[in-house]
Amino acid sequence: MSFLADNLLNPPLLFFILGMAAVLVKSDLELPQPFPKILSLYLLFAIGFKGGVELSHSGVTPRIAMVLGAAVMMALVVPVYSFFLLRGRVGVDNAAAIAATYGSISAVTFITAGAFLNATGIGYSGYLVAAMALMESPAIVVGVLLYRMARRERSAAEKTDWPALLRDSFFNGSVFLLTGSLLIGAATGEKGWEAVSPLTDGLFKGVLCLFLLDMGIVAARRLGVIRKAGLFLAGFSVGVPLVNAALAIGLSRLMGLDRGDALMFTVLCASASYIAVPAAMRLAVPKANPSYYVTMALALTFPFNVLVGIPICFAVISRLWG
Amino acid sequence: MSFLADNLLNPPLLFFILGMAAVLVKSDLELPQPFPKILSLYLLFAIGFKGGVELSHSGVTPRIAMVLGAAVMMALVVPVYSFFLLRGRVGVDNAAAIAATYGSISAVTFITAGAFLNATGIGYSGYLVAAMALMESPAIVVGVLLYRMARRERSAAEKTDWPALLRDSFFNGSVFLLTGSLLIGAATGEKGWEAVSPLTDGLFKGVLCLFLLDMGIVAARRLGVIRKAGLFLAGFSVGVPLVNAALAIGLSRLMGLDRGDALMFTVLCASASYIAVPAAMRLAVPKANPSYYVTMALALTFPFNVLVGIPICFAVISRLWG
Amino acid sequence: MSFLADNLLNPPLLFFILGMAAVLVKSDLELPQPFPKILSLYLLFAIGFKGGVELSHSGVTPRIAMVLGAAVMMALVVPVYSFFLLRGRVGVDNAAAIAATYGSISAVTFITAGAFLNATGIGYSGYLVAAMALMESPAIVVGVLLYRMARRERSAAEKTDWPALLRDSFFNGSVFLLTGSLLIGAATGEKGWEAVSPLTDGLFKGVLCLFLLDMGIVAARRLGVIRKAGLFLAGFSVGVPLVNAALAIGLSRLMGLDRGDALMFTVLCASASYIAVPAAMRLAVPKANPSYYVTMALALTFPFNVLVGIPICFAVISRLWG
Amino acid sequence: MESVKRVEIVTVAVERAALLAALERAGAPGYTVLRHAEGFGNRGHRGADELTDVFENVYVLVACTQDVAERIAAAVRPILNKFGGVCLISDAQSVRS
Amino acid sequence: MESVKRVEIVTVAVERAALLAALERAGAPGYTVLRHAEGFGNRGHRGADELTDVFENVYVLVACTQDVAERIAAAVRPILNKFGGVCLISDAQSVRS
Amino acid sequence: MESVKRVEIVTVAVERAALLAALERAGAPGYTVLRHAEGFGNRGHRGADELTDVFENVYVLVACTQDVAERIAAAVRPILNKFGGVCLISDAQSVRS
Ligand SMILES: Nc1ncnc2c1ncn2[C@@H]1O[C@H](COP(=O)(O)O)[C@@H](O)[C@H]1O
Ligand SMILES: Nc1ncnc2c1ncn2[C@@H]1O[C@H](COP(=O)(O)O)[C@@H](O)[C@H]1O
Ligand SMILES: Nc1ncnc2c1ncn2[C@@H]1O[C@H](COP(=O)(O)O)[C@@H](O)[C@H]1O
Ligand code: NA
Ligand code: NA
Ligand code: NA
Repeated sequence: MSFLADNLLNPPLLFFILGMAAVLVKSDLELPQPFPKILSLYLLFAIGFKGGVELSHSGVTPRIAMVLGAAVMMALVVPVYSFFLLRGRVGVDNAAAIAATYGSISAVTFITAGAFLNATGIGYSGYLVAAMALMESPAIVVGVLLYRMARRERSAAEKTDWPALLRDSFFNGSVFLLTGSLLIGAATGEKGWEAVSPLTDGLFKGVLCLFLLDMGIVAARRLGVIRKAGLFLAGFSVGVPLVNAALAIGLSRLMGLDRGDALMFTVLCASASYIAVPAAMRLAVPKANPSYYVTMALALTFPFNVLVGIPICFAVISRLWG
Repeated sequence: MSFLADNLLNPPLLFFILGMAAVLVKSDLELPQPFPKILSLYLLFAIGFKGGVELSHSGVTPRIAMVLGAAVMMALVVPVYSFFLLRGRVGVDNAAAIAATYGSISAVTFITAGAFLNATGIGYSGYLVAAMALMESPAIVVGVLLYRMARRERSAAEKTDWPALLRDSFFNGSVFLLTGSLLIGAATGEKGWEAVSPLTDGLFKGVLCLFLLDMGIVAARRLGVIRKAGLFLAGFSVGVPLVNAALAIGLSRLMGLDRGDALMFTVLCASASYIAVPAAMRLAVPKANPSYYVTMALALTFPFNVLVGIPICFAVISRLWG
Repeated sequence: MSFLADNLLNPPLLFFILGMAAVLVKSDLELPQPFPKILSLYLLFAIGFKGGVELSHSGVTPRIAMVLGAAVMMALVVPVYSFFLLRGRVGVDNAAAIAATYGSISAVTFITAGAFLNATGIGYSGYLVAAMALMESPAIVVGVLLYRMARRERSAAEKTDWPALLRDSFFNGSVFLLTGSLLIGAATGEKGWEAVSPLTDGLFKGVLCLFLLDMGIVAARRLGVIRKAGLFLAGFSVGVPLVNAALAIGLSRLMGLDRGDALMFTVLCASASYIAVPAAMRLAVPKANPSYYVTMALALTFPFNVLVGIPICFAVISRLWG
Repeated sequence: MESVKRVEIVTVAVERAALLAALERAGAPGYTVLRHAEGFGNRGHRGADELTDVFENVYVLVACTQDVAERIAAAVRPILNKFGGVCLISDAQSVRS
Repeated sequence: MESVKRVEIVTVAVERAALLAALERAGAPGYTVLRHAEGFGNRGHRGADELTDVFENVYVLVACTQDVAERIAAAVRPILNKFGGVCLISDAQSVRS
Repeated sequence: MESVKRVEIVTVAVERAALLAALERAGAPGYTVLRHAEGFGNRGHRGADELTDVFENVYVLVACTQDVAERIAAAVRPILNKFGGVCLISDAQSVRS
């Protein structure tokens, strides 16, 4: 279990725990709004730009296209099986919202995994950032489709505003900034990188510490609501990411990814969205209860992944890859 | 036209376009307030400090004094001719406000031109930052003077609060911070520079990307209002900067500036203010319509200058200077 | 007096003066909220992390333990003598609040002293950051204890909510972040430092400039309220820090601190809190008037210390230490 | 002074644009918007401390005639039903030159 | 439409959590909170431009029944006495489906 | 409980200082200020998303006597005429100890 302890000596992780501790001891520590939103925009900008610059070196090879395809496939499959697992227990609305949540991804989990890898001296390829951008939206559409199909018979009156939904899914602020930065990074390459890297690279880890401090505060505050979700959903929040991780590790092996890329691909599949998806669900499935799906993603799956999931996946991958 | 395409491979410019695109596709991307204001304070602080440090090296030579004089002269002349061009068309109030807008300068246009120059491997002298600081306020005073003269006969009741106006013109936040940073940079020289340059120099281009992303969003949102302004004002927004640029290029040649300095001087003359001037005009000429003058400066002249004006001016200067 | 002039050529100091000047000339310059709070969180994070990393090198030696003990002792003694000095003049409530204010510390004064030292080429030891963290809270508790003792006879009804008070004293946001960053810095050592130092070290001085600019604005705005405080309290705001500084210099000599550490220890004792203490006093001694204690700390003691106190103390220490 | 209706609406922040468009269609002569409102109601606590706007509210104030107020009420009701919130109508005097 | 009481409270920001808890205990069916209010009153100017929250206020709006409004008034009074601020009660019509 | 007038004013943010000074001169016993208000009115949309404060509004609430309310109305009118905005006066009960 030493890899778990190692993970905990990472400054970003320790700041996450510090944030949780602040709530526990009822400290009034908080990062005033809109500072957390700004940090989150910064992280998307930085990770997108970097990924784009690396893509400009590698180009899009058939191997890369295959991985991107696999990523989108996972983003489509996960919400389907999740939905059928859930609908009997929590109703169609919540099932659709939770399914979308787990099909989509969490950029901060990805970034934290990158920092973890980095600390072990391993890197990962830039196209995985493209995979992340591609995985963010489709699960939302699948979730809403499943919801509409299950609802069809009942309410003809209630109608989904598809243009608005697609806009919210594909052009929502975080997806848009990530994709835009990726494209600009790819277009400007090494020259662009030189210009922005003191901001996007130099400060990255320090900013991640501050952001995870805030995530710790927000996650711990939400923990109080978890009892409402009940044991089944709590189990889901940990179990489904593990299943998805197992699938992803298998796929990575099949596709011949190296250890770093395999971990990052796995983390994408295992993570759950708490930024893009809730925003879309409010509109498309307004009766789904955000106290369920946001709390699960933010207060259970995210901490589980960053504290335990990432090092476990890495240990498994390291062992399998030999 | 390859210089136009080159300009577009600059990351800051691409982020400006990304911001416009976000509005176009109705993405909800936005930099939450007061982040844009903070970025703008940062840019003034950084550019001012740097200019001051360079001034501390060069000192104020007669040649520099001459250029500063020419800069102030342009800031006085441009609003006068603009006013008489405009008053028949849009009335005295709007004419005064627009005149002041085009006589004053836009720091972000200046900064973007600096980044453009930088990408071509050319620098510019620090005293041009002093020229910028000197050009920001006089046009405001001229605009209001012209307005008072034209109005004299009609309304004796309505009175300009000159102390407030002068305060708003010369001590308004952005002028004050720019000038103050310049003076502090000049006073502390190389030693001060060492202390602050990781912030003011290292991060500069990256921050400029984020700021132009916001400018793109704001400019595109304002574009909707442009129809109100009509064809005459739209033509003015592009034509007058070109005329001013031509004048400035001529003056630069006369004064024997080198290519980099000539471009920066030209950009000062060709740019229009959307921060300092509107703040002062609200008070002094409250009946002028900000939908006109702010929209023209922000949604037409600024994009025109950064996308097209700067590279064109540079091409012309490069050709003339041989 | 050349050391005073030298101090004034420090960029952070000059920005403090620029902020005061902005208020004087009625400029509308301001750093929009919550930017100043963010800068202040950044400074605590950076200084705490750095101190922790250095502590991870030195460990806690008996000598360090002794200095930490002396620091806490000063934080307990200063409010006691201050209280008895004050209660006859300003009543029990205000006396308690002011006493706590002067027993506690101001992180920004400490940081400014660090930048001052740095400019003279001298460093200081990381454990002094721990001393700062330890001195922040005890004075609050002492102040409230004195208040309760003096009040006992009169109002049995009015009761102090001790759990809330202790929480506010020891877990208030700034204390918590400083201590947490210190511990994380100590835990992750050199490796953690590498990850975060571009943010925490590279940008430190530049950020300090911006923060002091805001402090200058806030302090100057508060200066208007100072007449209310009267001559006695104005004298107290300057005299008591000087007395505390003299005591601290003596103690430093006794404990054999080197020049840098002596200055920093002295500055801790001489500074007064305007962040942690007022927050706690509002609750515990709500009838104390913040126009007194906040104004004294922020608009008199802070400017006095950064402009005059630090260089004087350093001159005295340099002479005594020979 | 002129008698007017004060209409106040609180609802989820993500519906801001839709709400304002509805107000303009209903003939509101103007409105004032305060963003970043927190709240509590049937749908639990809405914190304004999140990374997304989903848990944020918006507060809007409209001064208008009785007529327009009724049209606003009708326009706002489906939004409140779908997304939650409140709409209060009270009386006031408007100071005008 | 249903007749309700509008209760508005302004007090110091550091008491926000305590105030909201008191409102919930008094039976408020909901409330809306606007932070970062500045102000002026018996305790002088409160600027919201400080480095601490001590000089900041919070504004809270509650729509409720007459009954609950009275209980809120009783719950809020000691807070106002200790920390300052105001509490206003007025009449409104609530638009509900 | 005491009957008071609630005076609400919305105008351009750049006039904040002048407005507050006018309120104090008119005898307002206190006021509460909410900055960063957006809005719409005769002068179009005012976005609060700009780089300058020019397109931002400020909201001010005053609880006062009828008398003071009238003096405030008189003091505010020229500001509204010059810079735009609204001023609403309504009735409320003030909870005081
Ligand atoms: N009775 C109330 N008084 C004031 N604000 C309310 C009330 N009920 C709901 N709200 C506001 O409307 C939002 C959504 O309400 P709800 O849909 O009931 O959860 C809440 O978060 C509050 O900001
Ligand atoms: N008459 C009033 N009208 C509106 N707000 C008030 C009034 N009096 C006090 N306040 C608000 O309550 C806060 C505290 O009031 P006080 O305790 O009287 O200083 C002030 O800073 C204002 O925000
Ligand atoms: N009828 C109204 N109801 C609420 N707020 C208004 C109204 N009319 C104007 N305002 C506010 O006052 C500001 C200036 O108004 P105006 O001068 O009419 O453009 C607007 O941006 C709104 O914030
Ligand atoms: Na996933
Ligand atoms: Na110009
Ligand atoms: Na002290």
